[in-house]
Amino acid sequence: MAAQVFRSSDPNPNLRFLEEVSARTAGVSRLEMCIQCGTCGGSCPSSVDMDHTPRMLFALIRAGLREAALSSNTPWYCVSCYHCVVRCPQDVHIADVMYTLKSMAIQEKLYKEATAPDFSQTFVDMVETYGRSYEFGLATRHYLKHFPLRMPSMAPMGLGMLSKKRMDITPTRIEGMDQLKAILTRAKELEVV
Amino acid sequence: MKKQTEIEGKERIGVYVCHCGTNIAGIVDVEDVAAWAEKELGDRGVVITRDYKFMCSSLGQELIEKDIKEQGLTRVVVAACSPHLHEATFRKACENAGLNRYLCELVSIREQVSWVHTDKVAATAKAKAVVAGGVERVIHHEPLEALHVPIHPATMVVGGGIAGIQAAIEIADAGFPVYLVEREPSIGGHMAQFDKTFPTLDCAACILTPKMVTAGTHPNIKIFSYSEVTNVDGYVGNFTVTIRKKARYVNEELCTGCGICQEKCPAKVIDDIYEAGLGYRKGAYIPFPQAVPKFPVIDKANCVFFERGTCKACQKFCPTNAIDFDQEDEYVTVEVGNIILATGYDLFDPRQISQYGYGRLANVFTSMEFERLSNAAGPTNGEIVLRDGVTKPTSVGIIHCVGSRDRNYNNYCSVICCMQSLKFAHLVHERTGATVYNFYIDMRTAYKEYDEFYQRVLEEGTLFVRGKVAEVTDAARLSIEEGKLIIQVEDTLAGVQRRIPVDMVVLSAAMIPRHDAHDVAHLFGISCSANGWFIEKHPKLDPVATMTEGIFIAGCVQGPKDIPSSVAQGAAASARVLGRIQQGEIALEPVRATVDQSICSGCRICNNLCPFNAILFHEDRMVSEINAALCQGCGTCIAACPAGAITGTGFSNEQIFAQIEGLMRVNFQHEKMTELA
Amino acid sequence: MSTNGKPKFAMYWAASCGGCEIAVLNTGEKILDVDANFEVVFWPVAMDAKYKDVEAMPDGSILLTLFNGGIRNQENEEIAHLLRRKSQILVAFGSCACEGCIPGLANLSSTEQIFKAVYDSVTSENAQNYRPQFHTTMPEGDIHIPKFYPVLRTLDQVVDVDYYLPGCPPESHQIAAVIDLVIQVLNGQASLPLKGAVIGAGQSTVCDDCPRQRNVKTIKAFRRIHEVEELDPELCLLEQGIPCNGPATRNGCGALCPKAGAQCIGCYGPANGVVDYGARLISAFASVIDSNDPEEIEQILDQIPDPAGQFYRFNLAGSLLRAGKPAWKQ
Amino acid sequence: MKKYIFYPGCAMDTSAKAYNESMQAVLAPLGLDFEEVHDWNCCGATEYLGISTVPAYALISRNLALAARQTNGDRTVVASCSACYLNLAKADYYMAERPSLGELVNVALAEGGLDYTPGTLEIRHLLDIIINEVGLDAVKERVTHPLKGLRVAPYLGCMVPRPDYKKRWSDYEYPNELDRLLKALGAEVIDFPLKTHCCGGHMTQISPTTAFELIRRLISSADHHKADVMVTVCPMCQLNLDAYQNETNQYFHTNYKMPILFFTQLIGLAFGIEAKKLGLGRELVSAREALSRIGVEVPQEEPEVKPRRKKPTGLPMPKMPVNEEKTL
Amino acid sequence: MSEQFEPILVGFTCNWCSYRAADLAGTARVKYPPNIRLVRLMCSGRLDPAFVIKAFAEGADGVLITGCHPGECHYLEQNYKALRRYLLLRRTLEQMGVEPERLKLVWASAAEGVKLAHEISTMVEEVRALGPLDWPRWWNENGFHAVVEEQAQEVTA
Repeated sequence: MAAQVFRSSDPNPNLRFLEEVSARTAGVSRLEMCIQCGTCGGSCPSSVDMDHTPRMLFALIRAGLREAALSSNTPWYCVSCYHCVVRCPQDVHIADVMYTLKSMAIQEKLYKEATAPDFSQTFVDMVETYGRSYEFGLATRHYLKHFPLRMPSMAPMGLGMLSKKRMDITPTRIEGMDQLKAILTRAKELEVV
Repeated sequence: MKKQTEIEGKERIGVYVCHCGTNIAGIVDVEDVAAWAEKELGDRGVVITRDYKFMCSSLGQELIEKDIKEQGLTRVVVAACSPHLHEATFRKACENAGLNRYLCELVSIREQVSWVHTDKVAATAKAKAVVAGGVERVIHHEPLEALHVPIHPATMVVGGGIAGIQAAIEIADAGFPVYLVEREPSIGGHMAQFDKTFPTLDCAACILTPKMVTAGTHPNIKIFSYSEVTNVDGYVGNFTVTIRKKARYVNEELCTGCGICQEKCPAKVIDDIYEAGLGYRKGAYIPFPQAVPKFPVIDKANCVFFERGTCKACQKFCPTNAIDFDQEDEYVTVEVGNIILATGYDLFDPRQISQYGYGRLANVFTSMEFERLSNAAGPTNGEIVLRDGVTKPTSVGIIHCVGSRDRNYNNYCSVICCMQSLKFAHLVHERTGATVYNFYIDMRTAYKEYDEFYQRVLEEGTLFVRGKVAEVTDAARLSIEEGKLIIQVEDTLAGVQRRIPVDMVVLSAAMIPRHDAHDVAHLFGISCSANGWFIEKHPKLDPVATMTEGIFIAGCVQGPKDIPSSVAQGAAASARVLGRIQQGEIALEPVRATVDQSICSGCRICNNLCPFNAILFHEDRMVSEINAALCQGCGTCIAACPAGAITGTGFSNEQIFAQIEGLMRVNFQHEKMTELA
Repeated sequence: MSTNGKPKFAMYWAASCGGCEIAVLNTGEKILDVDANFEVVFWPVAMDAKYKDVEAMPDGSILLTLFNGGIRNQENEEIAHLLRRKSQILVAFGSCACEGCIPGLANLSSTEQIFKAVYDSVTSENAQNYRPQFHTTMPEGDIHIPKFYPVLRTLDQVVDVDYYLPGCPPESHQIAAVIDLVIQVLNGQASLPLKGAVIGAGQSTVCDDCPRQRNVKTIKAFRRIHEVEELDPELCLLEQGIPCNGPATRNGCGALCPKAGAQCIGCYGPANGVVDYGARLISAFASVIDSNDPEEIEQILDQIPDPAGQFYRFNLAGSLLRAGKPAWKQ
Repeated sequence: MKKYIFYPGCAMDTSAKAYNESMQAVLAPLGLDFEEVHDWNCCGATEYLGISTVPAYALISRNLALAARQTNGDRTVVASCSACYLNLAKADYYMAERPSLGELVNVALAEGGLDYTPGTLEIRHLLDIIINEVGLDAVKERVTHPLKGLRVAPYLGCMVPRPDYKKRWSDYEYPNELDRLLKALGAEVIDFPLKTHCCGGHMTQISPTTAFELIRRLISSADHHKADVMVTVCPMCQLNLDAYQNETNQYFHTNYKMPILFFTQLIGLAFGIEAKKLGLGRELVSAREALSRIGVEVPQEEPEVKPRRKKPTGLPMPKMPVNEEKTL
Repeated sequence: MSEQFEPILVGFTCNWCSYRAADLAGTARVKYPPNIRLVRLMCSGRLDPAFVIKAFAEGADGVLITGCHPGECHYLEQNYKALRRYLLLRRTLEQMGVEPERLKLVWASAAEGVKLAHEISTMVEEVRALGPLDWPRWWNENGFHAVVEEQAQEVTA
């Protein structure tokens, strides 16, 4: 069921931004219910790295500051730990709102730092190609692009993973790849924008 | 099987259409409505129609009175504002002219027509329909008399907290008997547990105990302590209430309250009630020194004699031989005319919010625990110390809204927590000099002297952090956090997450309805809101009455509130009761259901539809009957009776059917045709 | 026909099954009293008679007419008007005339649906898909058969009715009692009840005559009789979840069905003053459902698969709505 | 034998091979029979949802549709990985909460000849099945080698107890299920305050310093409580805490050596199953030293480094006046 | 007729909540279409299904039943009885050819004037979209014959 949308005669179309975020979120976001108490920001394990605490981000959304909200790094630092979700006194589906903001930021190319969007995209590419994740391919492609300097310190770990047979060098492909592709192609057409 | 309108109109009906200045006349063509009614409803018995600027004015009323007298009207329809405003006015006018007051019908063409519609033609059409509905309905009105019920002069007050004590004393002072029933061994309620009261900081005991003593010694007050109400029969004016006096194992006639039994008793148990679990009491105990009544109670579950069969230390030492191990629960029945429920609240158990660590982290306290900790008569003699009983905290965090304003627990505001937390901050400062933090979502200090108190606490240097605390943990990340409780919170004004190490955390826990609120509501035939608070008759205009006549509520049982409000409600409830008693009887609206016993076949469909237990079933005659004094007139049984054996005054089937017919007499097509013509 | 001075009696059969006529026969020797006290002038099922003979009688010349059956077609309607004119006392006899009864249930269907059921079902051989032609032109001239109306009406929806004698069919002992009463009136030993009264029935409902034990009612499930493993022979059927219409149905039958372990289906119609029989049952049954949860209530209501049939089996034509939309809007 | 449909997820064949091996080894003793969802695909982890909505839910729902087709009476699908568990449960829940989403996903699934009605399946985590279906009594009966003397930090991570759409767990923050299981195995279970805190998730890939801090918090707290091992129920948690522990140590100049094991490995050990069959030795931070305390020999050599112990700095816990038995 | 169809709705209100909500809508001058006519009952529990049937039989195109929110009934729990009756009545009416959308149950507290106005507006539009119900005026002399004539026209047409 779509969240209740109040169509008032507001002079500032940006105020619709909250409605848009809500409408694009899976489930019912309840974003309009936020009382700015800060439970989310207090709970967040990675808030120190964020431009804005989640609470502030919601205030930006409410204020209709679209660009500021979508270019915030906050959603990209969300680790999906769901602490804020279960603690939120207003039952806002915070983690899912973060996913929505990420996808909107990608669509409008408003993210400031490409590491995280690239990682997600690479991961998704692998899944769309093989139907399974492909860690070796993912890791090598991703690290070479974003953390070339980290490679040396990573090497022992990578070797360990390989020697302990915890990483396959070749990808696994599912049988129903055609079926999956057909489903995803149709799903992309259906994506409400 | 005949259509209603075929029944001949024998009544002489007057129709009065009010302009209400331009409130109605601005949208509704009132002259047209009146003219239409005269012409189209003549066959229904309308003999006179008038429109007038202000029907409710004395001139307007006189108009009606004159017509009744001169034109011999037998029914009156007034089309004006909502019946909730002026129904009584026009009924009175009818009565003045010698017409039974219930032969008048007021239909709303202001709130429900002129104020909500903009199209004048459609609004006028609707006004005609509404008038026609009223005319059809009023034909079926019957002359009725208000029901008069005598009021027993005695009153029962349930709950001996401050609200109940206040109510009892007010009524007793006016010279009428009161039964005050209290579940615990002593009256006093939660207030007896507090040390100081905000915002004046006067000592709770100093202002409460004189009132307790007054109640205890008042010739018009009979206290049933350690007692509970088990049954309520009857109705307003004539309740019969059964009280269970739990066995104290102490003969109240002989006991002097000397306290030797308590002293000698070898059993020591945690006192979960008065000491909020933070202190101990004996198996034979007087809950606190100023208890009223002064008689001790032997707690059977924790008595060595009852457990093992030997001991009887109390009996051996009792100087007046008052200990009676053979005592049994006693049931007492009393007659009262009115009942005031002041059963109070429970404290939210913060163990449910596991991230605050209460019950797991030793130095997390509830607000009630802190009250006992700071109370000079408490387990630490007023020393504010950590759970180890000795260490003074150097920093204390006070968390607001614990279990309040949170959809996961209770979505209402508990009203008192802000002020209570400010009081705690002040007490910590005063007694320990520790650094105090208050964590709040919104600071709510409405009412007299409250915000001034906030200013004072700010001045004292309490640190305020605006943010709902995310978690309290003992998992240190930095060395300065080691051994401390860390309060993790977003300081929403600074926009950063903070981790604040403290020694002690106090949780301002929510006020919640008593655990057995629903049972109590059911026992007294009143209703609870979804949250469990008792529902008042009107949230603004009738805050201490309930939908059940003769049952009043006062204090936190109606919703979270502070001491001044509780006292005010106790006094207000007693004023309502005293008014009743002094009148000697009460007139009830004659909207009631009755069973035609010649049609009733005793199918018993209606029997459990009545929440007021007004429907009795006569096994011998196999018929149901409605007790008119208990009936509140909702009409549910009338609608449910499969045989059509139940009828209701004021809202009978005939009246409603006729009104529907009248309402449907005008449709938009008609209106358009007349417009064209 | 002889004119022996005895008051005249008529009985007519419109849209109904004929059970009412059998019920009259079932009064046994009482039928002789009718003969002894009345001159039977018109009773198509019992004696040969022509409508024109009735038409020839002076208006008001028949003292008592028992009219059974609903008004389904033009013929029913014409005869109703004819008998009304000729009779002093017109009695709606039996459930069909009083409230439509089973034929009235056809008011849920369109004329075409009714014809389809009659002329196209497996029991009829009608390969050419014939339908009644109300108007046929033959060399000899135009032939008409009575018009079939879209909606069945009760007798009092067509003509003024003096008394109602409900039941499907009316119980024979009740008929006998009515005959006795009329004879007593003829002999000046009793007076007629007020016009519009229900005669030959009780003033209360079936529960009054039902011996089953009754308690406060709460219903968690509705069940059909064969779905109940062991029916308590002493306990109210409704309390056992069986949708018994007894609480809303006028008594007079002596609670025959519930006594025999079957639910009352409501053939004696509503109690005095009831405006809509079905509404009474809907309200009563729904009120005692033991749930406040809309989903659970819906589940319980699923156990009444045909509510209109359950609540309006005998009363549809006599109800406020009279007919389902398909019947009047085709 | 209780039969369930099982959704393993990608990690079970690769990084969490030890989880898979140990799970397979204990299934039969626990009376469980798992049938893998045929030709399952990746659930999209936490990545796909941040790119798009309908495709992400369609990807997850292909698995639900396949599983629903495969069920035979029992509607339960068991997942061993937290992220997989959450994604499957989330798709099922949100498609019901917002039917328009369910409709769109089904339009997409139809392209592959599939369909899924939300609410058809019950999505449950392996730990939930062991606690609530097998039962602790049955587990205790099987214990032949109690893990006496092994101090364990029970670590659940985030996505098992939260957001917990169907209220299957005892608490969002301090659930007791894993504690109870480990106690039943005879281990000494520490009251681990961070038992449901974050392991860093995908931050190890996109913002390592963020992840290192989160890893440090967990490991240092477990170390502070003198845990011999940390036990997890999730491949991602194990990977982050195990494989990135060394890098974390380098970053913070610490020297933690906290072995990270799967709960199924400890079940296996307590049941007396051979260490090798339980995938022991695949961990990068060796559990050799820790497990030797209970007489278990971990195969495969690794240079031994003694775990460094910090001195305890916390104050002793004051006694609670109410010594109420916690509902553990 | 090219003109917009104006449905007529009958609304049953509870004296304690929805009738007061309607009053409040008036006091606050909240606008809603004039197509609804309200009947005041003491409680939604007074709602006899016959009232609803009567309204339809008299020509109403829709019926709105309103009552206190669950748990807030002024007579404790009578609104639940209204709920149960409404659910059963709706099924029965559907069998008679009355679309379920023509009968609606809405909870509105005394404070919800705006909500009630909104619900009325919504329902008026919904019923407008359904078109007239136009139940035959059986009680009228010509009610039955109008049906017969209409159908005769159908046959000839």
